[in-house]
Amino acid sequence: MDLNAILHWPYLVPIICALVIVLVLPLVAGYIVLVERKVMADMQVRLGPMRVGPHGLLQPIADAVKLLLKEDIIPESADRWIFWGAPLISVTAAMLALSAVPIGPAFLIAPGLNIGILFILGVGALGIFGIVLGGWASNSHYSLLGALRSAAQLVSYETSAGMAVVGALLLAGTLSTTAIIDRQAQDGVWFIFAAPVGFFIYLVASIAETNRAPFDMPEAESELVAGYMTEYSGFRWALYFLAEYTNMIVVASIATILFLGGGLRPFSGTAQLDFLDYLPAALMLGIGGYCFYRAPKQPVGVQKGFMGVVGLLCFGLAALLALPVIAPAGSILAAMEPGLHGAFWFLAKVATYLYVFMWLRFTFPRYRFDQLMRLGWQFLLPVAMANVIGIAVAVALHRPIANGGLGWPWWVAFPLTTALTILVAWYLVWVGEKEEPTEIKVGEEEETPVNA
Amino acid sequence: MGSTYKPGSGVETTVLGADEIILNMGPQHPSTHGVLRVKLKLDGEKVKGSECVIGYLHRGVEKIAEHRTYTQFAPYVDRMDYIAAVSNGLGYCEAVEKLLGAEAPPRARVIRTILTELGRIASHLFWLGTHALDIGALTPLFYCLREREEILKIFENYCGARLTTHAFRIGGLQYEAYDAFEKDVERFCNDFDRRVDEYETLLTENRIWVGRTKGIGVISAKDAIAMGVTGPVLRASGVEWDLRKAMPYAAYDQFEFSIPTGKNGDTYDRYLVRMEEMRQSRNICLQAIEKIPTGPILGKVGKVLKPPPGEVYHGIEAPKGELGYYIVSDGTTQPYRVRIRPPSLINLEALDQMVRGHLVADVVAIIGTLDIVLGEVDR
Amino acid sequence: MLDLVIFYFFAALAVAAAVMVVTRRNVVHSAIFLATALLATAGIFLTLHAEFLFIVQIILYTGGIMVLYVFVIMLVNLDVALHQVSFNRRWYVALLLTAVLGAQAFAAIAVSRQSLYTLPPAPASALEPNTEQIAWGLFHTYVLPFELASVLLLVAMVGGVVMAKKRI
Amino acid sequence: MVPIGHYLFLSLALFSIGIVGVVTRRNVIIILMSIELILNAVNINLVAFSRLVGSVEGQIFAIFIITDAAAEAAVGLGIIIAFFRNRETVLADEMDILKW
Repeated sequence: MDLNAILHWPYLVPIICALVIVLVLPLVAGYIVLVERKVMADMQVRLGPMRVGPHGLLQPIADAVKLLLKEDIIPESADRWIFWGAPLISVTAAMLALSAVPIGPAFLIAPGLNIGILFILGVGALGIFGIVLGGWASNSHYSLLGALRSAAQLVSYETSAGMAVVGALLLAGTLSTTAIIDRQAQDGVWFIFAAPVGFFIYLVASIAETNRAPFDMPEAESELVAGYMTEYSGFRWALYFLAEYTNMIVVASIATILFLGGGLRPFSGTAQLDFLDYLPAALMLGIGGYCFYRAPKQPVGVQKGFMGVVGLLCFGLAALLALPVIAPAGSILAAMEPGLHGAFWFLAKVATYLYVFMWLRFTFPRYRFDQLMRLGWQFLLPVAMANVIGIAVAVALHRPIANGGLGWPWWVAFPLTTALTILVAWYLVWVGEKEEPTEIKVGEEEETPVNA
Repeated sequence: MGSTYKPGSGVETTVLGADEIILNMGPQHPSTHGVLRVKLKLDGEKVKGSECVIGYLHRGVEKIAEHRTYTQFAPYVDRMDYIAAVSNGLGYCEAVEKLLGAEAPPRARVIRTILTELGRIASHLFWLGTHALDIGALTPLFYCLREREEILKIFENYCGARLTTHAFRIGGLQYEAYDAFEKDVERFCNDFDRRVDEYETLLTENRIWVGRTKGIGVISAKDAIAMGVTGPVLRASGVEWDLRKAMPYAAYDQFEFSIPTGKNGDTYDRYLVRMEEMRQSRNICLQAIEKIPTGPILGKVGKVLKPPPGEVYHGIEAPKGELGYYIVSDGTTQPYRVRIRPPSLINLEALDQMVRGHLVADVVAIIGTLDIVLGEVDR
Repeated sequence: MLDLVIFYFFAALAVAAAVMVVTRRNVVHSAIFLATALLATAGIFLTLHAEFLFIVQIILYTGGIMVLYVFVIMLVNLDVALHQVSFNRRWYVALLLTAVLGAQAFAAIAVSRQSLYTLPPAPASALEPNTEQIAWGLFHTYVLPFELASVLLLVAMVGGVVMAKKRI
Repeated sequence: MVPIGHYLFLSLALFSIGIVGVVTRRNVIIILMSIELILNAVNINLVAFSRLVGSVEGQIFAIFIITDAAAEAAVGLGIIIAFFRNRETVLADEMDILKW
């Protein structure tokens, strides 16, 4: 087999992409944890991890080593095999879901998958098995309660998330991830502007689905200690954590694909704004420069050097992102531009979405379980349905007369239906407030006295 | 809600219905504020009964008192409610002074008032932070600790200790106020108003916060009085009862302040009451530093304390409620008996009634809102 | 060749998991193996170019129905069932009858074996684009059954709620 | 393309295993799960023939069957919960009286 044949082997690119995901993802998840801790520290007027590496940059690696070296405890009365395998289910499902996510036009494991979005949603949802089984196998009340909460929550919010996705799919007219992004490029409008309510619903539902605050009931540490993870320690616990953060990336990716234009640059269709192509490189240059500015201020020589290396790395990335833009059209470098810049914008949008997750987590108290259910079923789901209907109407209004539509301009049809949907949401809030606290009757208990 | 309190109610753990389980919260649990153990009888997630199991932190403080002189025992009381150690010391010192028939000089009394009110603010801040953390808001804790840190710095400058201060002495003060004391307190108070507003922007009108606290753990004024509940918990039920006004001690009769009360007696009202109390405490501090009299800081009580035989009860308004000391003297240098009425313990007795019919998540909120300190509950 | 390998992999997985489903004493283990069998079936669907059905199987069957099963299993107390006999007293009679039934069906297929093995399958493109064709069928040709199915689901939902609720 | 007969035998195997489960197990939940296996076997058949004749109608019916399975699971499990609440058992041969 000569080199050419290997290069044209159809499974080559998917396998490389899969390897990259499997190898790099744990590291990425670790660094998301670090970023989260840093963001949290910033919001809470403190510094966060500062010891391992400059500004705690090596903290994830230290954490990983610590978790790997810890004793792997399996409780005596646990169901050994399920306890052993449950975290694997969660991680596998989460990673498998990533295989249909196009990180830019070039990086995609399953290119021809014409059910892409459904695949991500469906396979990602399988992770619930890992949670429920892990909670059950631990043979502890806290774990079981956490697992059941988690299952109920995920199933409830998946309906709303699904409805929000349906709204975007109506606009796209296809299930394929790449085709959805192409459609947004053609329209020149990201779907978030056509369906802002849908995006909002998906945002809320995705937070609930990934068990993040303010919906982090399953692992509400002040109530259930750590929910389904209570009995887990060491590496298995780390696997659950990896699954959780991978799931966050997955839902952020779905939102990016459906609502935020995937790997598209902002205003990708406007030639006058092509200077935005330099933005990624400029950003990297800025970060690199800041690293060099901070390097002399590090306390230890090693850390000074490390900071310099990070800065150089950023400069390298800047060069990588800048060269394709500068290179003459038609050259190999220029051909790399869509792939590189697509990946950059995609990851940037995912990162922004994750930042919103963190921001909300550190701002809000936690919902109670029944409130969460009420929010999901009595507010989010009806609004999501109204949203689907609204978008369907808007699509019909906007469709050219030749195709059986009314041919209304875009800026009339979509804002109008969005306003109507918001009206529905407002009505639901109003109704909900009127009948709000379903008073918990203490008298109900009296018919069966619990006390001797 | 009618009065459903029955004395001696607990959880019958042997007879369980088909869907009922017993959940043990604690003693090792993130949100029981120490080593409280609550046995919950659950129907699904609904609480059908609860029973507090206490004593994990019992140190026999009252017994220790019988083998120490009056002066020696003073540091021990700081270890009860270690979040507001100053109040404990104040109560004890005043009780012994009452027993001796002595009185602290005016300067000492005003400084005592300032420190105690700062301690109250610190205690409430700690309560707010942990309470919010229990309900899931991570960030207020750090804001609260930031301000508490300022107070602890003042304590440290004053007496060298931050937590268990032992700041007072029977008959007055142990230390003279340091040079910048007034300035530090004033600076803190001026800042603090804005800080309380900051916490309120985070929580007061937050829909989730309101949803988690309104209507939760309701206790009527009648029940509260029947169970001897005191402090902010009582006031949130609408009873305007504050020992600082009702039976003024230290220098409280010299200052203007109001007693915030609630209407519904739920967790949200208790939150509002405590927030307002922090503002009032700040007002008291500001008024007090204006008129700290000059003079001695220690009254004439003698080196060896030998109170005449007799008994005394003295209660003060600690941050958590009425903190009472009942001391029996047999005329020797050591008390014959010291009985402490810890507010946390009495307030905790209301827990069972407050949690019934609520969910597990509310139990956490209610334990938080009672503002218990296990060091004080168990002594 | 690759086709066959993939088919046999999924088929073996499905059959092995199915056997485990009916033989395990612990219901949770049974449920896990059932989920495995269902996922393997999803794989089988994929080899048959039924992509949409593949994902429907995963979302609905594995992600929905199985979660429901696991949920209920955890609600009903398990420890008692673990110590009880898990099979009928006359299980061998049942097994025998099933074997006879299976043999009959086997024979039936085997008789028509030739035609089943030689019939040329329709070109794969006949099923493309899969999702659109199914949508067209569901919402056009079979719209009445579709609506009836939704009524069935509604009835089932009401029934499930009524059954499981403690006090109505 | 794998011959269609392979699929039929697979379907038969799953179907028979499902039948065995239904008739031999005592636990109602496992009986219900065995019924899911049977329905699944039917689905494989339908999809296999849909592939053979090149029409999606078999797949559409498979979707209907999955819908039916969902309905059956919801009601069946509801009954099991109601039964368990009253009798504290999930064994089929203990459900032998009409009223309790």
